[in-house]
This record gives sequence, structure tokens and C-alpha cells, in this order.
Amino acid sequence: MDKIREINKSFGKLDVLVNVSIDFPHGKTTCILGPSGCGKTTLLNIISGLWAEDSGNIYGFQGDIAYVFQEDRLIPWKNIEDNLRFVLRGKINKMEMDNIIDKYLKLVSLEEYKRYYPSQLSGGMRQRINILRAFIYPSNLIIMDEPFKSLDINTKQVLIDFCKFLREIYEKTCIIVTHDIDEAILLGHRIVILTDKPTTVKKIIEIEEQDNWIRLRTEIEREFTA
Amino acid sequence: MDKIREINKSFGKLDVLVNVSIDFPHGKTTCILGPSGCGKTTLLNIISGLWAEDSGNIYGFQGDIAYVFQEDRLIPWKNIEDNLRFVLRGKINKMEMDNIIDKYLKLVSLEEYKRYYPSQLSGGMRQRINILRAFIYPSNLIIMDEPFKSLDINTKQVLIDFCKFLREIYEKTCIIVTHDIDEAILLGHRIVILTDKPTTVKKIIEIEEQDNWIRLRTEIEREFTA
Amino acid sequence: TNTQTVLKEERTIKFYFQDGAPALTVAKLLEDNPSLSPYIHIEYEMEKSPDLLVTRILKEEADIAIVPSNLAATAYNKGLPYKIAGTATWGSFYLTSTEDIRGYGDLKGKEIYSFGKGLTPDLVLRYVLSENGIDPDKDVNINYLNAASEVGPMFLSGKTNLALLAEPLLTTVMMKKSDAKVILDLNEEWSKAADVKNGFPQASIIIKNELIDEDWEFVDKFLDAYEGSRLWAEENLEDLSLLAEEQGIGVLKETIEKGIIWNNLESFHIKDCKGEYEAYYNAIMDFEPEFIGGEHPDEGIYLQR
Amino acid sequence: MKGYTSKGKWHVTISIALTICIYMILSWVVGDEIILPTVRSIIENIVDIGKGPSFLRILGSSLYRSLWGFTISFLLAIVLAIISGVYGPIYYLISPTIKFLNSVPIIAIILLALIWLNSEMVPMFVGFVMVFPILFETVLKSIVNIDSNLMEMARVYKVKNFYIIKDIYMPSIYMGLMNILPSSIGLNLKMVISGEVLSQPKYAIGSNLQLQKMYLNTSGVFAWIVIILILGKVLEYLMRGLMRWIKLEK
Amino acid sequence: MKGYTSKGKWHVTISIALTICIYMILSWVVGDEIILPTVRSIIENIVDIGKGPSFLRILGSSLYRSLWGFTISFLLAIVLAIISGVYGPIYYLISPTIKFLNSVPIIAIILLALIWLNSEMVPMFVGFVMVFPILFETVLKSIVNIDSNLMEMARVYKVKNFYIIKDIYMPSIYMGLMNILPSSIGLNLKMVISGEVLSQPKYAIGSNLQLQKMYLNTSGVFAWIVIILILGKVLEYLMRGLMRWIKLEK
Ligand SMILES: Nc1ncnc2c1ncn2[C@@H]1O[C@H](COP(=O)(O)OP(=O)(O)OP(=O)(O)O)[C@@H](O)[C@H]1O
Ligand SMILES: Nc1ncnc2c1ncn2[C@@H]1O[C@H](COP(=O)(O)OP(=O)(O)OP(=O)(O)O)[C@@H](O)[C@H]1O
Ligand SMILES: [Mg+2]
Ligand SMILES: [Mg+2]
Repeated sequence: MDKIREINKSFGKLDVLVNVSIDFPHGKTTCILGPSGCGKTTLLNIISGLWAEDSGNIYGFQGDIAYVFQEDRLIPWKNIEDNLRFVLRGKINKMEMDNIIDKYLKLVSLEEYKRYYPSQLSGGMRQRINILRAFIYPSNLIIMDEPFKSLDINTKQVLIDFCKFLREIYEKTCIIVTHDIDEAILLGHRIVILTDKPTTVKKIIEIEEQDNWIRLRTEIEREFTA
Repeated sequence: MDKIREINKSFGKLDVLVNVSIDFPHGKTTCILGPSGCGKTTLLNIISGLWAEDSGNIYGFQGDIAYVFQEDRLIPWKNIEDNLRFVLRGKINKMEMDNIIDKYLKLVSLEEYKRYYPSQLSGGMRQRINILRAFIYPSNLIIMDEPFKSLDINTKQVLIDFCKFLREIYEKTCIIVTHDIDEAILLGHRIVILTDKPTTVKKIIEIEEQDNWIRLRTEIEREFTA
Repeated sequence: TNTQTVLKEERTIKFYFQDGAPALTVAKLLEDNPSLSPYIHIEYEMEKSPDLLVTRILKEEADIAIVPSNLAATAYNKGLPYKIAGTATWGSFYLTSTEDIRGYGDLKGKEIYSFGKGLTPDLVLRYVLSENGIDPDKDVNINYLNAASEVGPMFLSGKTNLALLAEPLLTTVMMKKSDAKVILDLNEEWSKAADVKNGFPQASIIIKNELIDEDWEFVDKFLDAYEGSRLWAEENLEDLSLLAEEQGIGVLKETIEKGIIWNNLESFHIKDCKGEYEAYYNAIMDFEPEFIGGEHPDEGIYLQR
Repeated sequence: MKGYTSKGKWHVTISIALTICIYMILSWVVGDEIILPTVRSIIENIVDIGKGPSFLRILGSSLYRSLWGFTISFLLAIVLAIISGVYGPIYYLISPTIKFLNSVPIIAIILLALIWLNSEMVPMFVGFVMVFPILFETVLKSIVNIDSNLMEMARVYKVKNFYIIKDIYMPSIYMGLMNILPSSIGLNLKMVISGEVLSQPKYAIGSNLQLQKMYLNTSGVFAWIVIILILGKVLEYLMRGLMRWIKLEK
Repeated sequence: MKGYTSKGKWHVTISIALTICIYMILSWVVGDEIILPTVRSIIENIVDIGKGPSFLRILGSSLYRSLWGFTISFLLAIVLAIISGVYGPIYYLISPTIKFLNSVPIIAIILLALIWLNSEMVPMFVGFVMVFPILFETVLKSIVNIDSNLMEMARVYKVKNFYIIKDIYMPSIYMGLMNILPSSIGLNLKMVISGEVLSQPKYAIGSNLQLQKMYLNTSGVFAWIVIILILGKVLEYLMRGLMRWIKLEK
């Protein structure tokens, strides 16, 4: 079990995270919901080791991490194929790399855009590459910051299915930040709801197979409006 | 009535828009739905005069235009107050400007972040400024490219209400691109559904007050899966 | 001296001199390259820039060299092992004008373009002017340029019509500007003012102590041969111009052939012109002692022949 | 580079001390005042020079030439580059002259410079010829590289050209120039002093430097170098102050 | 700047022609071969110089010095700047020397340079002293300004340092250098030629330029200037070719 304990983080006088403790069971998906600006991205950055927490402890999170950033973070001077290659080199052998890139690109209907540069793509297309980069990267943990925004319902469905497929096959642990309650219920084994700043954990909901969708939805919505 | 007729646009060998004709009635809201990468942003850029169409005609669209871009397009070296000022100077007098900026910032709960630079804000906060910039700008036409992504449900609700308020008070014409069908039904007087590339208009749905939500939703979803 | 002869090994010595007039005095010697000693072979090196010549002396790479006379004194005062053997070229600065200027009185209130502020040209001009009742700071306005070669174009272009020019540049200028005339030969004026015979020693030939101690015979022969080369240069202008072209000396053929490059070629040996050096160094001591390393060099600087 | 500031001061002090130590050892090994003078004699020379009657006037004159020259290069570069950046054909009209300035060694046109200009102006001209093309290119490239997304945004919102220049162009140019300003100010001072060597104005660091060199007084040359280094430092501070004053610094 | 290319060629030709016309008129008005020689006599001189037996050798030698010197400055600047950019303290250790090179007029240390180095090396040294600080600062600033979002991305995905340098640092440095490369190559050639004037190597443009100046042959000076301009152009093409070869050009 990966977990964080009593994490605090502030920017200057602005307290963002206050004593945040969350468990992330292996192979399970944890969805994080919370108001805009409450510190979700900050939390992900701390978990992935990019930013330092002010205090608190982080246990586990060994091994490689894949991260779907909130912005696409594609390298502007590389075409999308090379953008994917960039994170794969040294981890997969050359031949396999070409295969897998083609396969994944086809999946999101971008196989014709291999040689396009990020500036020549639409916002949704860039976001798909951002997601692919994380899916294609061999890792135990996938962190996703609002991955399915800017996507039309069909594409979104394809990617959600693929995400489920991956996590089942490879038993990946997932952490997903989203603003879409349906998405959270659909994908998450656990849903963590955060308060507004100074941010603490407001509620953790474990989702069982037999749970009623409508009931869950109302429960979560109530947390938000409360 | 503003309208576009037989618009064509391609990038190199890639045909994006093919004979697209749409009417945009004054004071009404037109929502545009379509698969990711089909050319919605391209269409908005052509309407706003930023990009040139390859052929076709554009009628109307006189007067000032406000545009919520798909990316936030904030000036990195200006704080958010100055980012808003940037588009207002010369259009509103100084005193009024301060007032209105404060009022609008308060509306989206960002009044404390006036002096923050874009890099110090969360993605959702930046998007709120992107939207505010368009709302605050005196215009007849507001163009919005996926405006409510990255926002939590409360903030989204506030902004949707405010959008409705503005368009009623000032009789603004709105063009909204979205991937969220509920949003489209909620906000639009007309819904334009585009095909995938080469992109044409697939269907135009006029929404009447008495229309049944569920029926509309299913109708639109059917267009997508078809 | 017998024991010395036994010890001698064959070796190569280096003779450095600067392009321009000094190089012309060496041209014949270089061409003939007479064998002056069975043991010593001379390598001739012409340097184009004064800075390079200076470094040859500083690094004591030169065994024989033709250098500005002030540099000879500076080197001596800084403890470098060189002695002055004779004067290679005498002063050759000329005040030149297109105007009709007769006598020093006419210079009052004029603007003069000169060069080498704080150096020999400046010294000579100021000395001569002040000895003739002109205050160089008040009565005239002297504008300085860095190098002699910068003054020529100024004068040719008419930006100034009163300038200090040095040979061989002067001849070149006169060829290009017909209405220019020399109004003062500063070497002559210096002789009068300082009460010496030959004017001021512009460039001197210096020899390394080691060489003098080791092989006096060779040095003696060399000085004679060099003197011969100087005299030949004065008398065989056409041949000299051909030699100069061959050796890459940076003086125009026509300039050499006009042949007014020389002053006082007869006076060479140091023993005949110690007075001139004393006068020159004295004047410098009044002007700017730093220019010769801070003090008047003692007798030891002169080669005793 | 931030965050080092306090540690940075240390490093600077240590590394300057180290550099001086190495020099002292070197000059001791060489043991020749003409090739590498001792630190002691350099300091003595600095004191002597500092005591000289017209010392401040010499410094002031060179500084004045340098500042003026730089200001002119700077303003001209900005104005011309903005014009060229905004209106392409102008670029092609200006570029041969820039190319010329960029390629022709100053030594080659110094003759003409001396004839055209007076000895006060020549050093500025020398600095200008060196620095102007660098500044011009930097400004031009900053303009050409401006984020086109931001420009589109400004166009849609019909922001006045004045504000586009002030709020988008200027900061971009500023950031581009920041990369090159310190070294080009140094370069300019260097070239002005070289120009002074050639044109020998009455009060000038270059004239004095040349004199020490002709006198083979290497300690004097080093003393002037040290003075120039300090002057360069002062220029840098002035520049920083100015930049803070313009309040463009984040 | 794209999109002008075909129109651009026109503008260049026209503006060069215009510049030459203006010069012709000027030289006709002045009517003095020494101040502004006529185009005719300049061309005659170029032909004469071109016919000289060692013309190609002269060009080649200067070009060789220039290219070598630049390559050294360039590589050293990149290596040192990457080290300084990545590891802060090193920056503070290197910076006094950079500052020194940046501030000290070459004229001041030319005597020493002549003592330390042979006359072939001095021109390179002169170029180095001018160009190295500019390149170093540019590279350093490009590194410091790299988009931190991209760096975070690379770190999360544990991309090897080699690839981070190759795929993020290098292109950023490349884009930073693009702004300054053409003018610094020009600057370097200029400075190498000035160095040649001072150190007078046997085969060198600088030595010949100086000779023409000594002869008061202004047309000869202009002829050499024109040759230098052409050489600069050739250098630029070589550079472009090289860049295309590195395939970093988009
Ligand atoms: N500058 C460009 N150069 C080449 N192709 C481009 C360029 N801009 C857009 N395109 C192409 O045009 C098509 C439509 O792009 P557009 O951004 O309009 O899509 P969109 O409908 O807004 O998609 P999304 O919902 O993902 O934002 C895409 O296939 C894209 O690759
Ligand atoms: N570099 C920074 N400097 C100062 N404040 C920062 C910085 N980064 C983030 N913040 C602040 O931290 C808070 C949380 O930011 P964060 O990006 O984590 O929010 P979020 O929960 O991801 O929001 P969103 O849903 O809008 O993406 C915000 O108030 C933001 O202003
Ligand atoms: Mg976020
Ligand atoms: Mg789009």
C-alpha cells in the first residue's frame, strides 16, 4: 500500500495542503475530487516527487511513475512520434517501440498525425498524446490530472476503456484528478473529496460493485454544495 | 443575422472544413459539437478574423468580439489584474475598470489572487481568468472554445449562470464549442453538430423551451455514435 | 682570447628589425649575407609591428636588433642585457603644410596634427617648439593620433593642412599632394636647439652583451658590414627598391626611388655621437622619465669599441 | 539562478580570491615585472594613477563616451528592429548596412572614421560598430519569436498598437536583451577604450593605457586593467539600477 | 520572417543596388580617391589583389584562423555554460574569469598575448576574447530559461540525462544561439582580422589590409573590405549548411 501522511504545503502565506493523509491501495484506482485551486495538482506533484512537501511523510511509491499532466507538456520542437519516443528510449527496445507507438496512435485515431508538431494539432489531439505518453510508459503507477477534458464523448469512451484494460492487465495503481463526478464513479475504487483551501480530506468513499449510481452521485454532490 | 457560407479550409493536404454554412442569429446562443480535431477551433478562428478561410463568405460579425481561447493565453509576465487591464484599456475609463475587475474577480472567488502571476495559479484558476477576460470585455459577440473545462461543478455553475445573465442583459450573441452535451442543451438556442474531417455540418437542432431534455440528449448522442 | 676560440661552437644568432626605414638599411646585408665568422650564422627577421619587436627584446630572443632609441634605454634600465652600438636612422620628422608658413611666429594659434602622444614625435615637436618661443600647450593646439600612418590620410584629405609627418610616409604624401611642402625639418631644428651635430637618434642598433663578450671579432665585422649596407642603400636607390620588393619591405617603390628617406647616414658609430644620445635622454628626463624607464641610463649602455 | 544569492556571494568571493592567488603564484614563478608584474607593484601603480590630477576626468570622459555610445546603439537597435520586425520589407532595406557593419573590421574603416569624425566621436563610433549589430539582431529575433498565441489574443481584443508594443513587444525584447546586455555593455566599454587608443583624445583611459604600454610599464597596464574592471562593475550596477527603475524586472 | 523569402531576394538585391548607388554618388561628389575611392578603382584593386600569387593562401589562412577560433569559443562556451547552468557553484567559480575576459580591452593585453602566444595564435586569441563571453552568456541564459514544465515532465519519466541534454537542452541552446550566431561569427572574423593587424602573420588578410593602409591606398583598403564582406557571406553559408546538416533546423 502506498500512502501519504500529514502532508503540509504552502506557497508563501497561502496554506494549500494541511495534514492531508490518503492511502492508495495497490492495483486500485483512487479518484480525487475538489474545488478548483484547492491543491490537487500540488498533491500530485508532491506524490510524483517533483515538488517537495513542507512536512509530512510519503510511504511507498516505488518504481516508475507515469503522469498525465494538466497541461499537455509536449516538446514543441519534436513531432508527436518523437515526443512519445522521448520517454521510451532506454526502456523499450527500438523495434518494439515503433510497433507499440503505431498501435497506440491507431487506438486514438492519430496514426496519420505521427509527423505533426504539437502546434499543428487541436487541443484535444494534444491531450490524447499527453494521455498516450503515460499509457505507453511502463510503470506501476499512473497519475492523471483531469485526463479526459477537451475530448469528445467517443474518444473519451475509448480512452476510459483502454485505461480500465491497462490497469487490469498490468495491475497498475491509478490516481485520477477529475471534476466529473460520473467519471470518478465509473473509474474509481475509492473517491477522495477535498475541501477548499486550507485543504484537508473531507470524505473518502469506497465504491462497491453493487453501489447504486444515482445514490452515490447525490451523495458526492451533496458534499460539494454543503 | 451573422452567417457564414460555404467556408472551406485546409492545412496542406489535410482538408478540414468543407462547405460549412451556419447562421448565428443575433442575441442567441449557438453551441457547436463535434469530434476532437474536426475543426471547431479552426472555425472559431475564421469567424473571429484571426485566420483566413480558403474560400467562402462571412456576413455580419460587426463590432467587437470577445474570445475565450481553448488555451488560456494569459501574458506570463503580467499578474492577473494586469492581464485583464490589458484588453480593457481605452475601452473603459480607469475608475470603472478597477471596480469592474474587482467585482468580476470576486464573482469567481479570485479576488485574493489579483497580484498572482499565471504560473502561480492552478489550471482551473487560469481558465476562470480566460473566461472573465471575455465576459468583462464590452462586445456584441462572445466566442467560447470549451470554456468550462477544468472547473469544478460549483464554479462551473456560477459561470454558466453569469453567462446567461450577461447575454440576457446585453443581448450578446454567443458561440460556444463544447464536448459536454448537457452543457450544450442548457446553454444553446441552437446546436450545430459537425462531422469528422473532412468536416461538414451534420445536423442543426433548434431547441424550444418545452423540449424534453432526455429526448434531446438521446437524439444528440445518437448523432455521435451513428 | 685563444682559449675562447677553442670553445666556440657553431650557432645561429637572430637579428630583428622593423619594417620601414630600418629594414631598408639592412636590405643589402640580408641580400649578400656575408659570412662574418665561421661559427656564427645570422638569421634575419623583419617584424611588421612595433609590439612584436618589443616582445623580442623582452624575451631576450634578439641577439642584434634595431629598435627605437628610447626602447634601448628602457631595456637597459629594466636590466635587459643590451648595449647600443650605433644609430641606424636619425630623426626624420617633418612639419608639413600646404599653407605658406615662414618661421615659428606663423605657427601661433594653429592646429597641428601629430602622433605618438608622450612618445618621441611628441617630445621632439614640443622641445623644438618651446625652444623657439612657442608654448606647445598654449600657443598651438596639438591633436594626436595613435600612429604615424593615421596622419597621412588626414593631411591628404585636407582635414588638416598642418601636420607632423615621418619618413617614408612623407615622400608618399608629397607624391600624392603636390602643394604640400616641408616647413620644418625637426631633426635639423633639434640639432640647433639642443646644440648637437646630428639631431636625435631615432633608431639604434643594439647588441646582446653575451654576444659582445663571446665574440668581439664578429661584432666588429658585423658593424662594419651593416654600415656598408646603409651606405649602399643611399647610393643605389633603384637596386634598393628592387631588393625591398623582393624582401617584402612595406615601403612603396616610388618612395624609395625619390630617395629623400635619409638623414646623416655618415654618422653611425656610437663613439661619434654620444653627445646626441645624452641630449636626447636629457630631454626625455625633462619631458617624461617613464618613457626611458624612469632614469637616465649610465655610460654602460654604450658599446665601447 | 535565484536561490544561490547568499551562497553565490561566497562563491564569488572565494573564486576571486582563488584567481588572485593563482596569479600571485604565477607572477612569483615568472619573476619578471615586465611579463607578469607582482600584485604589489600593480597596487602601487593604481594608487599612483588614482592620485593623478586628472584621474576622475579621465574616468569620467571614457565613461561618458561609453554610456552615450551605448545608449545610441541601444535606442537605434530597438527602433530599427521593431520597424524591421513589424514591417518585413524594411528589414531587407536595412539589412545590407547591418551586414556591412557586422562584417567590416573596424581597423579597416578607422581611417575614414578618423577623417569623418573628431577624436571624441571615434571611440563611440568604434563601440557602435561592434555593439549595434548584436543588439539589433537580438531585438529582431525576440520580436520574431513572440508567442503568436498572445498576438492573436491581442488582435481579437483589438488592443491598441501602443499597448501591444508596451506590454507584449517590450517585455519580450527586454527578456531577449537581458541575455546579452551585460556582455554587450562590457564589449562596448572595451571597444570605446580601443577606439581611444586609436584616436587619442586628451582625457581617456585608452590614451593612458597605450602610453603605459609604450613605456613598457606592464604594472601600469595591469593597473589600468583593474580600473577598467572596476568601471565595468560600476556600469553593471548602474544598468541594474536602471532596469529596476524601469520596473520591468520581475 | 518566412514567407518573405521570394519577395526577400528582391528586396536584398534592390537594397544592395541602392546602397551601391548612394555610394557612387557620394564618391563622385567628394571626388577624392583617398577619402572615398570610386567604385571603378575599388574593382581594379580587387582584381589586382585576386591575381596576386598567394591570394588564396591569404584568404585560406584567415578563414582557417577564424573557423578554428570560433569552433573553440563555441564548444568551450557550450560545455562550460552547460556545466555552470546545471551545477550552480561552478558558475560562480568560472564567472570572474568570464568577467575579466568580458571587460578587459584586448589592446591592453596584446603585449602579453604576443609574448605568450605565437603570431598565428594571437588573432584567434583576439577573436576568442571577444566572442567567448557573448556565446557563454547566451548559452547560459538559454539553459536557465528552459521551460521548467518540460524539465519536470522529463524528470517524472526518468529520461536519461543524455537524452535530456540532447533533446531539451540542445534545441533550447540552439534556439538561443540562433539569435546571436550570425553576428558573432561576423564579430569573430572581424576580430581575427584585427588580431592579424597586430600580430602580422605572414599570410593574413589583416597584414595585407595594414599594408594598404601604410601605402595610403584607400582603394586597396576598400578592396579588402569588399573581399572580407564576401568572405563573411561565405562563412554564413557554410554555417547555414552546417546547421541544416545537424538537422536541427525545423
Ligand atoms: N497550424 C496548423 N497546421 C496544420 N494543421 C493544423 C493546424 N491547425 C490545426 N490543424 C489541423 O486542423 C484540424 C482541426 O484542428 P482544430 O484545432 O480546429 O480542431 P478542434 O475541432 O478544435 O479539436 P479539439 O476539440 O480537439 O480542440 C486538426 O486535424 C489539426 O491537426
Ligand atoms: N508556484 C506557485 N506559487 C504560488 N502559488 C502557487 C504555485 N502553484 C500553485 N499555487 C497555488 O496553490 C493553490 C493550489 O494550486 P493547484 O494547482 O494545486 O490547484 P488544483 O487543485 O490543481 O486546481 P485546478 O483544479 O484548478 O487545477 C492555488 O491557489 C495556486 O494559486
Ligand atoms: Mg490542477
Ligand atoms: Mg479546439
